[in-house]
Amino acid sequence: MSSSPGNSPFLHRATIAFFLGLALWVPVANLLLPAESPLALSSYSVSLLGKYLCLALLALALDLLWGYAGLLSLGHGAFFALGGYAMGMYLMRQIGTRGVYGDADLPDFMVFLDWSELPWYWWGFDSFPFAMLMVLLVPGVLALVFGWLAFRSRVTGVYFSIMTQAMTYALMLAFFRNEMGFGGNNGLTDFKDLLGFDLHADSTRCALLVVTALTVLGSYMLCRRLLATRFGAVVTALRDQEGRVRFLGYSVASYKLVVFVLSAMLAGVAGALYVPQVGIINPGEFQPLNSIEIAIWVAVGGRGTLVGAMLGAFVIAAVETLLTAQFPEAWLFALGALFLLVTLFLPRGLLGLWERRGHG
Amino acid sequence: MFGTVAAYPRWSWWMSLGLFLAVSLGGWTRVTAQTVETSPSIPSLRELVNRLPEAQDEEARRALLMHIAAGGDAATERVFAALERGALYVDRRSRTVVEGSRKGSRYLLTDVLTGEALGEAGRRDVRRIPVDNRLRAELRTVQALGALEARDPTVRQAAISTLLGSSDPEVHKAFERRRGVEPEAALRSSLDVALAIFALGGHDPKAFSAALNTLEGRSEENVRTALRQFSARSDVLESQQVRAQRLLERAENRLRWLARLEALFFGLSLGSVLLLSAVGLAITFGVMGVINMAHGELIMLGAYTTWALQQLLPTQPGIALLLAIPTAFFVAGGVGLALERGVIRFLYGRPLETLLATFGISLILQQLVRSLFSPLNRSVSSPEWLAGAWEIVPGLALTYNRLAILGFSLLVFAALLSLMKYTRFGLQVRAVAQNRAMARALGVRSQRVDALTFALGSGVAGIAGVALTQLTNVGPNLGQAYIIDSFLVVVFGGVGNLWGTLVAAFSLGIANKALEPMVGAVLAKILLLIALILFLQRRPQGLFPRRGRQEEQG
Amino acid sequence: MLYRLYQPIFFVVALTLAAMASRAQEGEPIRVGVLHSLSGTMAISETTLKDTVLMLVEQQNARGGLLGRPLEAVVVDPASDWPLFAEKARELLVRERVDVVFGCWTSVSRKSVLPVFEELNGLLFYPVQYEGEESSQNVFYTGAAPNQQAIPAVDYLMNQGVQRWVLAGTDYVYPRTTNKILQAYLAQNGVAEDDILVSYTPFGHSDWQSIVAQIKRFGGAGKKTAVVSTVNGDANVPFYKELANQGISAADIPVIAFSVGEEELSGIDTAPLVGHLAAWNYFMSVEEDVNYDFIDEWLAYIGDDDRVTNDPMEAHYIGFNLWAAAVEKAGTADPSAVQEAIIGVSVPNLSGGMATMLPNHHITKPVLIGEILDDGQFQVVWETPAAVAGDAWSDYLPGSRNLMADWTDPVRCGNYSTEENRCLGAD
Amino acid sequence: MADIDTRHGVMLYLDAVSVSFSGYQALNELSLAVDEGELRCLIGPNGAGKTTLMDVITGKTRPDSGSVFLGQDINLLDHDEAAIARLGVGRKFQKPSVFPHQRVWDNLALALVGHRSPWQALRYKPSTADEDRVAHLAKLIGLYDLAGQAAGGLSHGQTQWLEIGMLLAQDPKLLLIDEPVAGMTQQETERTAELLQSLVPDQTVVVVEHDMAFVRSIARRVSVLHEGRVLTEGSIDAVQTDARVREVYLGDAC
Repeated sequence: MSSSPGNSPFLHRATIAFFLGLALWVPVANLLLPAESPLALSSYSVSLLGKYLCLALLALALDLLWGYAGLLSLGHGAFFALGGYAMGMYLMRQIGTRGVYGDADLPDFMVFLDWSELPWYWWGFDSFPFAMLMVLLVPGVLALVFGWLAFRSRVTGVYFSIMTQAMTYALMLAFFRNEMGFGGNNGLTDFKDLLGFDLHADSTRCALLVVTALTVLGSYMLCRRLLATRFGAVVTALRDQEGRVRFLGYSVASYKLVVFVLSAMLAGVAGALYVPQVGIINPGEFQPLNSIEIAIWVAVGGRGTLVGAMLGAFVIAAVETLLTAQFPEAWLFALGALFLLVTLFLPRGLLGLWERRGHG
Repeated sequence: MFGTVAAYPRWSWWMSLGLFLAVSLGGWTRVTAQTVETSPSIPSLRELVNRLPEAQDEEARRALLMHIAAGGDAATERVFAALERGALYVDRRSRTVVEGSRKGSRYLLTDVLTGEALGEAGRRDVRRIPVDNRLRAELRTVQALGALEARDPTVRQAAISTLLGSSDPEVHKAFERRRGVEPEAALRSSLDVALAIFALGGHDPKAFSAALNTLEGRSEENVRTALRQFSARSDVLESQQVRAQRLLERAENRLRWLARLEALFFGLSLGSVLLLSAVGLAITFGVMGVINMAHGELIMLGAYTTWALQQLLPTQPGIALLLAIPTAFFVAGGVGLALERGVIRFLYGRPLETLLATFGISLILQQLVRSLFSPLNRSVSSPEWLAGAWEIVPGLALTYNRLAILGFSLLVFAALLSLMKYTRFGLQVRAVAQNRAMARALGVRSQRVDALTFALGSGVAGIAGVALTQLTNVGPNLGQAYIIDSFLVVVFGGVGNLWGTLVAAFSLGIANKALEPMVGAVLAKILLLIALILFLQRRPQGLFPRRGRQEEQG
Repeated sequence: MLYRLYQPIFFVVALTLAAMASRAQEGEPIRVGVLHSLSGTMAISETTLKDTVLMLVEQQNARGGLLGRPLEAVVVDPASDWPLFAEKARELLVRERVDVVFGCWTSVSRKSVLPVFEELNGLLFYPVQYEGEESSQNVFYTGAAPNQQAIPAVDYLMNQGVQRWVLAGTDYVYPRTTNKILQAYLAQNGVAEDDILVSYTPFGHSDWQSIVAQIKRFGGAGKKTAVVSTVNGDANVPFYKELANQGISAADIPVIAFSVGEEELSGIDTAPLVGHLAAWNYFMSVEEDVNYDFIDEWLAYIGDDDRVTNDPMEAHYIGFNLWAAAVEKAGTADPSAVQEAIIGVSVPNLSGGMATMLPNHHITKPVLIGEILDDGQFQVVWETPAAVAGDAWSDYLPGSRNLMADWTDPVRCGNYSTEENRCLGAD
Repeated sequence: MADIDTRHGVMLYLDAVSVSFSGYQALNELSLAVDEGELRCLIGPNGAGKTTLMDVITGKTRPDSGSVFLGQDINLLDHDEAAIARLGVGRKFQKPSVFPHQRVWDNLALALVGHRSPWQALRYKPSTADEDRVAHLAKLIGLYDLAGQAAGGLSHGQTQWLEIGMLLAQDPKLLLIDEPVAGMTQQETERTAELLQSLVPDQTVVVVEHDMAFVRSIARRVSVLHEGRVLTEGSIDAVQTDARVREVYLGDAC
């Protein structure tokens, strides 16, 4: 319905092709091609790609909220991390007696800090379906409660941003506490396997990447579908003219709430896919800085385009990988300059740039 | 696996020395009293000092230090001061004992007796004469015993306080002697307390009751310890023990009350820090509506300015600190001005973009400082007049630096408030904030007002940085610690309302300090954040909302 | 038209990735990875360690390298970001094909890279004191285990007559574990529960007023009191400032710190801190020629006479020399061979003794207690008569009392239960 | 949509409504009644409280005291903006507000009555009747030919019409229209006048306007607001000859 570049049918098809291509190509390049082949992918590249894909999903989630509903959450890292913790807890339970203390009931960090029994909120995480449910529910319920309170009182704009930032900050402090029972600063790590598959095996890694690519693709399609309905039109409308939408008789708060909850759940899924691929989840993910970085991915790619957000995440993550290896000192300068330049000169992001050129 | 500690080679002789010194103090003070009048004997003192490294066994060293102590003149003081600071070295080339101070990888040597410069030495040329806490404590006792006889009553008072906890019979004797001749009434009563403590620890039952009378209403630590020990004794009358118990309880009750007052002060102090760091934001965010995520880095710049000025004036940390206040204002204000002209003015009316752009600036400033000054923290020293605490009554002492910052924050606040309220500039700022088009029509140069307002807010952040150097690290991460709290303070107070910022800062400070003893520092902060979020979700306009006909699309 | 513009973007991405993957062939030099944060919050501590390793590599090359091959350092920046540590570790091992890695500071960064090193069989030398409770086949712990720092420190203070204890720490795993160990140890030595006060604060805690007041009251009970501080990093400066301002001097209530060294002190006005203590395995002020040499080389390398040396630097010095000696002994830089060869190897430390790599991958270290001096240095006031062997598993924690680590035959296990006579965690 | 009980012929009834903003009395015990099917104009100098009055009726501003009824028994103070809109009160803002990134057609379609909850909106498929209704409205406001364009590209006058069209799409019983012809050309103003007049008596219309010529051209009954209360009410001629009105409007365009 809107005229943003994200709706270009070509881009849409190319995006689908990209994710499908990735899902097909990576297992072949990593598992089948000999290591010497110029087209072969190392395990390092596979895990890197997997990480980028998760970040792209996270950016997609934020773009749905910011680009379409006009709500900039500076706490989206929190939903990502909560999804990640839910997955991490499942993976911790999968370790079973293979921990260093060989304790069947408690994760290692609980053993050496003298926990006598598993806290109640860890119950159920032995079960994969339950953990997956929590991946969706925990971020979703938090977003529901937070959003219900916020939107009911018409917290918008920068206030919403500042308060979401305060939320992720509070969660960070909370998860740093060892007494919370989530491993404190060290977080959850040293995972062994997922659904019985060894996480350190190349085949598992490739499978995870394929699942991730397909999940990102599915989420993208879901967002597009959603935005093409009257619901999507209302959401976009309230971004531009919230007052008008309200005076047309729409309950603005419930629309925002639905988008916020959905976006939080997508972020949770991104976190859940991220954790087994990078091998650790810790409270650092709640850092306000991380959440601001997500916004910059979206802004760089072009907000309100879905494709742009994912592209932005990919590009910046790749630049980070490159710079932190080659010019460590330059990384923060580059990131800072990117924030500045994009907001000043590229308000519509990379896709906006491309579109301007494309249309002469 | 590490088992038992078998030997303590380095400190054991000092311990014995300390004991010995303490036992011999009585004799020593009499000696000083006599030698003060006689002329100093520098050559023999130098000989004695030079013998320090030779004296290998404990006995010899003991005797040696006693000899040095017997000098009792200015040069002896120098030797003791240098020894206490760990600044006495053996120059291995000349086998003499010298005072040294490290300068880079070299040592500057001076004559410990005369202070005359002796040139430089390398790291391998000198060996430090060891010193530890026990020796320091004993040296301090020795010096305090001497100071009991000093002319200046404040010096005598300090000496009494230093010696108060001692159970040494020689100290007891010194106190008794001084009580007999002390002309100042206030000091006499301090001495009475000191003597009463000794009396409670003694074996004269007749003295107990008088001592308890003297200690009535006192709550000093040493008094309480004496009372506690007395009431646990088995060889005294039960009635007296009950009385001591009651005195102790009363003293402890008093302390509990004082602790509450103290917590209130802590809260005010925390509030003043929040106020200082947020008040600049109250202007840039509250009045102008600009989300400046680089605000924390402007605070950091103020702190680095203080450090730089102290580097320029290494001997005058206090003056450097005072100079830093205007300098930091202009440095941070200048950076703020550049930011406004270079970036922010292109983003007016797009607060979220401003947020992202200024966040980029904050990253750049952080890394810039890291690259220019290294990632290590910088050391900013506190001037004498900010050190220590003002003891209002025993048990309630307010630290000077916190008091100064509290006063300073209120001063800055008052200055800002009057600037906004009573000056032409303030009027223009408010006019532009309320209705830009109208203000322009009336001849206000709104661009200039924007730039200056932003510079003002940034300058105030710089000033906050100066104050923070007295409390915390000066490093690249300094700003990060304050940015979120600052925004919350401004929003909580009600955007655009300076008074709201004041009330918000102090109420958050006090609430935090009230919670902290109950739930611990970590949980206190979390609970406060949650409460704040919930409050703002009910009342997004904060404590003091700006009420008016809302913008049409609101 | 759109297609033409679109296509290159993804081609570039794809090509970059392909290029990344296909690089790196076994070259002539031995490659030494350096995995320390150069940006972010940990840069403050870790940058120095990166420079230390670079200096050691340069010196080794000046001596003709190892096995006739030059050393080549590969530096990456994990940017204080824990998942990025794992990614960078993988990059070093897979893409850069390094033979050994020196790196990590925080425990969480080590925990993050540990599975990567185990999966790819790399070598990691970890130079910082830590909470113990770990022994990996692929990691060599050259910093202190709790029994090489915390327990001797408490012994020293007990001998100084301390009867009441404040255990103050930042709320994370190292302080929690250390304090658990100390509580057990103090209880064993007859200290009553009432005489121990445990207090945790968040990272970067800056307002210490209430806690210092609490410590003051706790210490005002007529018994000699000391603070055992596991307060981390940035929170130390405001902590010490508040102590000084509230009039708590080292003579009243000494504070012994496990994370405050020369480098931390260089950012603090030390005048009010004189007499407070720290427990380490090395101080810059150690009066030994080998230390003087190291300091001179460091100052010359870094080109700044005001810089200091500290304990983790010594750990890297020891670790690097142990590794180099093991490579010479094995005749190859191959990680598996080095793992075998290094156990039992001894090299000089900087305090005049020898450091030996033990079968549990920890080393022997002397424990030194230093008092802070006016000039930001420490005066060593006590040291253990002999070097202490690092203990991977604490004897004072119920869960690990019966565990041991031994990477030689026949045990070959990092967590061997002496009770059940088997390697725990193995299937 | 609930039926509005207008048995006594009154569509909107305000009684003694007061609103103050930090000491400033925007509405001062204002009372007003508007009959069903009426086209009422509200005039008054700046600050008389016209827009605040609209805010109170549509639920944007809560009055300090007083009551506001739609028909006989709907207390508007019990409802929020969206609910009031669903009750059949449409409002056009002073500053035109349409959805610039969406097509004219979609703007109108979004305003179509019904399907207001997120769930309904998700499952909504436009029916033929809906399509016809949108087409009819587009023609009515003269934008049928531009229906495929983004609303952001419309001229000022067209935007105003689009907004009125969106109001009509809601099927409102009561329309509140704030300064519809400000900035319009003479021609556009005339067309707007026609459009508004065509709405009554099926709908009740309240117009706030400064343009006296326009008011004269459409209004049968005029209320003059001054300092937050109704100064006088009557036909445009009667109002314009009122001495008090002349006093407060001295120099104004009457």
